Amino acid sequence: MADDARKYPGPFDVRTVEQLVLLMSEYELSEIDLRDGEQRIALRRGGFSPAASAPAPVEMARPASLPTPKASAEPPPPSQPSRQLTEIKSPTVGTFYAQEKPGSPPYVAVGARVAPTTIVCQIEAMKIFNEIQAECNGTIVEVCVQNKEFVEYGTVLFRVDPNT
Amino acid sequence: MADDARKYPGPFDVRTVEQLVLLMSEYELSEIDLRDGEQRIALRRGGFSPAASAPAPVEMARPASLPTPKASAEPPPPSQPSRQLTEIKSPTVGTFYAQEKPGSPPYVAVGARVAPTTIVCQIEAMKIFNEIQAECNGTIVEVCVQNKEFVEYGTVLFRVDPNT
Amino acid sequence: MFQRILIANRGEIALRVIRACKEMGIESVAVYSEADRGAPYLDLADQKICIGPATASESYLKIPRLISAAEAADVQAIHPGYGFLSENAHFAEVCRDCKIEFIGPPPEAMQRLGNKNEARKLAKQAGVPVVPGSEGLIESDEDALRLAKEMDFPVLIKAAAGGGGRGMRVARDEASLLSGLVSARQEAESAFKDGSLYLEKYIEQPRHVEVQLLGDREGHIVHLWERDCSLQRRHQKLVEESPAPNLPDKVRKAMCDAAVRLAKTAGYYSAGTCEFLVDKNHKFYFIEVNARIQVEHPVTELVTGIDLIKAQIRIAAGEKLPFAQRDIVHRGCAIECRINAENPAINFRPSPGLITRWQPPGGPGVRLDSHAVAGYRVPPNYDSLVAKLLVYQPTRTEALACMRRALDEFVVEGIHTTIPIHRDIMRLAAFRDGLVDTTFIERTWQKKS
Amino acid sequence: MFQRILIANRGEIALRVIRACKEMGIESVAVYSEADRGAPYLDLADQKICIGPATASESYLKIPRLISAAEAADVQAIHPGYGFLSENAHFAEVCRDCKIEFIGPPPEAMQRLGNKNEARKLAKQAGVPVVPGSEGLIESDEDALRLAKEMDFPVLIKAAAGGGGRGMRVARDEASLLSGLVSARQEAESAFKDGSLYLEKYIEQPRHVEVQLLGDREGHIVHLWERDCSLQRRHQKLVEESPAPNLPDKVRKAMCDAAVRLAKTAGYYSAGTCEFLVDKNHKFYFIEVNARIQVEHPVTELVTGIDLIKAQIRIAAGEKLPFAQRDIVHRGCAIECRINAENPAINFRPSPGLITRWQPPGGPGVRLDSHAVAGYRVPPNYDSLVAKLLVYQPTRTEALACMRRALDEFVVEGIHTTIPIHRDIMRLAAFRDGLVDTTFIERTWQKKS
Repeated sequence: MADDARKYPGPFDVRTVEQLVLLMSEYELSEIDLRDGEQRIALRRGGFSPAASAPAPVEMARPASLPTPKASAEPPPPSQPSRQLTEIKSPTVGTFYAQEKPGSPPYVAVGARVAPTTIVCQIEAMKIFNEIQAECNGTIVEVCVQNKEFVEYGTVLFRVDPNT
Repeated sequence: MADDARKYPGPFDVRTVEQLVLLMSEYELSEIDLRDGEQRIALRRGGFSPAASAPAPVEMARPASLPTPKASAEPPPPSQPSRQLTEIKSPTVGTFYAQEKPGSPPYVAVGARVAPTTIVCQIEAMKIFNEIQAECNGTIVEVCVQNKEFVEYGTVLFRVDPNT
Repeated sequence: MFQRILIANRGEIALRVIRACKEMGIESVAVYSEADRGAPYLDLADQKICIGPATASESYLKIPRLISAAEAADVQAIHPGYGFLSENAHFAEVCRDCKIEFIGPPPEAMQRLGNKNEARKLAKQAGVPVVPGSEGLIESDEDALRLAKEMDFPVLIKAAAGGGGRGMRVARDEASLLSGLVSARQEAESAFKDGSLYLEKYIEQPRHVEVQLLGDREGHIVHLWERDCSLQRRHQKLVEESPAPNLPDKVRKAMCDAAVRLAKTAGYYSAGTCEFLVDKNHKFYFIEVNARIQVEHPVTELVTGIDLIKAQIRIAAGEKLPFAQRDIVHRGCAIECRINAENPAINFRPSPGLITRWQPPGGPGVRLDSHAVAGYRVPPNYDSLVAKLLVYQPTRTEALACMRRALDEFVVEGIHTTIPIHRDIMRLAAFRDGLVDTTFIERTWQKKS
Repeated sequence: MFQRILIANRGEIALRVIRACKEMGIESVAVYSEADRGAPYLDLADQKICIGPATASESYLKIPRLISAAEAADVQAIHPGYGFLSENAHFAEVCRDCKIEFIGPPPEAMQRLGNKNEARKLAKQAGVPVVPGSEGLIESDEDALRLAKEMDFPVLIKAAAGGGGRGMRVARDEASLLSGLVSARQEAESAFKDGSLYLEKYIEQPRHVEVQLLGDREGHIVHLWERDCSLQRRHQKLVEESPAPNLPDKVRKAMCDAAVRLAKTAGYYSAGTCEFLVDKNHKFYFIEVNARIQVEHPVTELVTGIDLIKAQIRIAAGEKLPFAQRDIVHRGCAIECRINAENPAINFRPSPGLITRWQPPGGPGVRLDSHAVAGYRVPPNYDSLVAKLLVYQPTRTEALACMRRALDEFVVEGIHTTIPIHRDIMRLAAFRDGLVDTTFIERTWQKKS
């Protein structure tokens, strides 16, 4: 708070957990249970068998419905992923091209049905154009990047509704 | 979760937790459970075996000489204080003398009754002998230091049972 | 050499001395008050002794308890650090009486230099320029007018019994002198029940430049060049550096030589600092000698490669200086930022408390002297210094860049610190150009906030 | 000068380059794999780009992705760090083709020096002593006997297609040579389907001493003195220092001059290191050139005061070396300990995971290069180096004392590190006396555990 204005932390913010653990250790706390809507941080200390050599008895409970921890989510995905949708992510680093060549129609648009082998875009890296396949079934509900936008590895390109 | 009411702290706000913990520690609270709609802060303190009060069960063993912040209680008190007993602590730094001069009987021994002005020992610093008064009522149940032992500020000299 | 040393201090300077002892193979005995109980740096000492409650007068300033601890721990010497008892000649004498070496100058020199008038006399005797002044109390308005013309306006009217700026007036001409004498006398009368005044030349926008000295008990005294500590806030140094920017080499050398002369005249040994004011024309005037190690001593260690704490210990143990003046080469540029637990946004209010995150900078050119770690609680009882961040680079431009980089890396949470203002200072054109004087922050900074 | 640089690396060396860029006013672009996502050092860069999954071959080694990121970020240069693509001449060529400056030597020199035989030829051409050898395959036992007598026993039998010690034998006399040829040939046949062998002089208990080089594009090449990296475990350096202890000054100078000659012959520029073996009689033999910055480069930075990363960047930008050989003065003693996330108690098994406490040492003479902080998770995917702890002191004795002190202060929890074994090493009489060779740990250490 002094130097580094930070956003409101989520349960997967390891530093928040660490600070809580420090507090627990310092003040002999045995339990902390914090909830905020669907998010929860629950920590319990002590009351374990002395043989337990695990890093620290930090019990992280969280609702099963939340996205997997994979470190706190960073740049890509840029927008909130919807639970039922499938994401088509960039498998490489480069420039996103929505159509085969200038003037052509886009490979896919919102509403288009895709199959696993449907080409959805091209990504250019070092003058080489890589055709990207959908690798899933469904209907495109969102095109997440602009034509000619630079995409990182893992950037979400499209969202697909698999149930249609 | 980052609603407009910015000042009102959320459960994952470590500072809020810290302040609560400080309150718990200061006023010997064992439990705090705060709820506000979907938000909850629940803290529990103590209630695990005293053996588990060591820094924290971390994986790496390291020499005891190394620094670790607030490594539980430090030198004085050297032995476990009993809750019902009153402690007479050294108000200064120096050498503990149990008797007035060599050959004299000790000022007090186990079983002796003391009043607040009873002289219980002398502590010598820089050739000056300071007479130490009991400053409490009761019966001496333990003499915690040896004659001529060096005592720090706060070293427990005697334990007194105030109920006899 | 000593087998065991007691450190009669706390915080970063206690840790600094512990580190020196460890490297020299000397056992260290730390003392602590109840406010410092559990501080991690104490565990680095070979022994630690609780000497009293948080109140300094009952612990770090309590001579009998310190001596008692020293005798119990069977130490041969006491390092006083800075502050607390470090410039207390009586403490040095008590140590001597108890046959414990005081790691500092001899009490006689401390006493002489501790008295402002005496120090001024010594300086004149050694041919060291002092701030021109009335050399005594003003007897009449005519007397004052004559003196003021002699030393040139502006002049400073000061109360003999004064302190804290009370009974002090700046006079820029005859009229303001006469009116200033009246009001200063009244203020001094009511504040100190003593209306006597004296006059001093007023140095405008002065720079604070000091010379590091080191002398052994055989009278060999050398200087370790200068430090510029002009960047201050309310007489508290914020930034120190060496060499002093924009100081002509001739002035620099004359100042260093003057400091050595004064120390010799005073019969000084151990480490010490001779402080000067430098005016716009690079004329320098002696202010005082700090008869102890100073907070900013690492600046000098970086540019000379000489460990001042180890040198102090060796000198106290009777060793001769292992170098002559010509061996002490000044290389590169060092800057120190004092990181205090203060909130610059609320008028630098002290900000003690639990440090929840402590991520210090590292990499090339960075030195950090600090007793703080994550989980350390800064006690509210003592001064607010939590770290000294230093950089060392070949040139000042590079040192500034390195300091900016290091400050940007430094993350502290749980307490407020002066890190943000140092980030600003290091980007100030006036600081970059070496144009800062001791009034700079008051003149330019406070207006901003 | 470049406006923006991409750093094609990770961990401490990426942070090291970010720091140099910041101090030079150059923007830095960090790339990262998914295993490094969220690492705190990435936030110090001006931009960060995810280039692939944890697997290095799909991220830090994937040239098209790096170039694509470099082009998208519009950088003028790429710093390859050490490891990964740093010695890949093809990568340097691709950079050149894409009009991006590769911050390193020219691809031609990399190629020549990257080939062992070619490098050996260049060395001979430059009059640099190489380990005597058969200069080709052994054709018969008689041939081998004659050669062995020429170069003096003991000799080393090596498989031409060899690696990892397979097909390798030490022969101390004629009988062991003849039997060794048979068994080595069999082993090489079965391991590599190629039984061809060659001979090399076997240097017993050699020291590893290397010379730091720096050259600009106009052919000016200087050395920055040597580093002794003899303390190794399974060919992994653990401790590096400068100057090399107990190395006669004549040998030291001859070695440094030889390295400069070789670099000139190879048409080298940028930073590079020439590695030598030194036998008991202080004879030195060229082994190889490392055509990149090295892990242990800060050792040289401390004793020369020259920032090697900044020098690399300036050279790549076309600047001339700002100093001549005579300007490069070696002062004092620097030691580096590599702190790896490994468990020395379980045969140095990697120990990745969450760092729960990270309390680095500080104070005088200490430099720490590390991307780790409390709360950082060391990924299991890459090398285990988490910190380089360095000390700089006037003498080696003082440097050892300072390193012992610093190691004792260093607290890391959550992962295992090599800190405990460094504490032991710094207290070893053999290390203190500078009597360590590259086989020391294997000969003396492993027995202990």
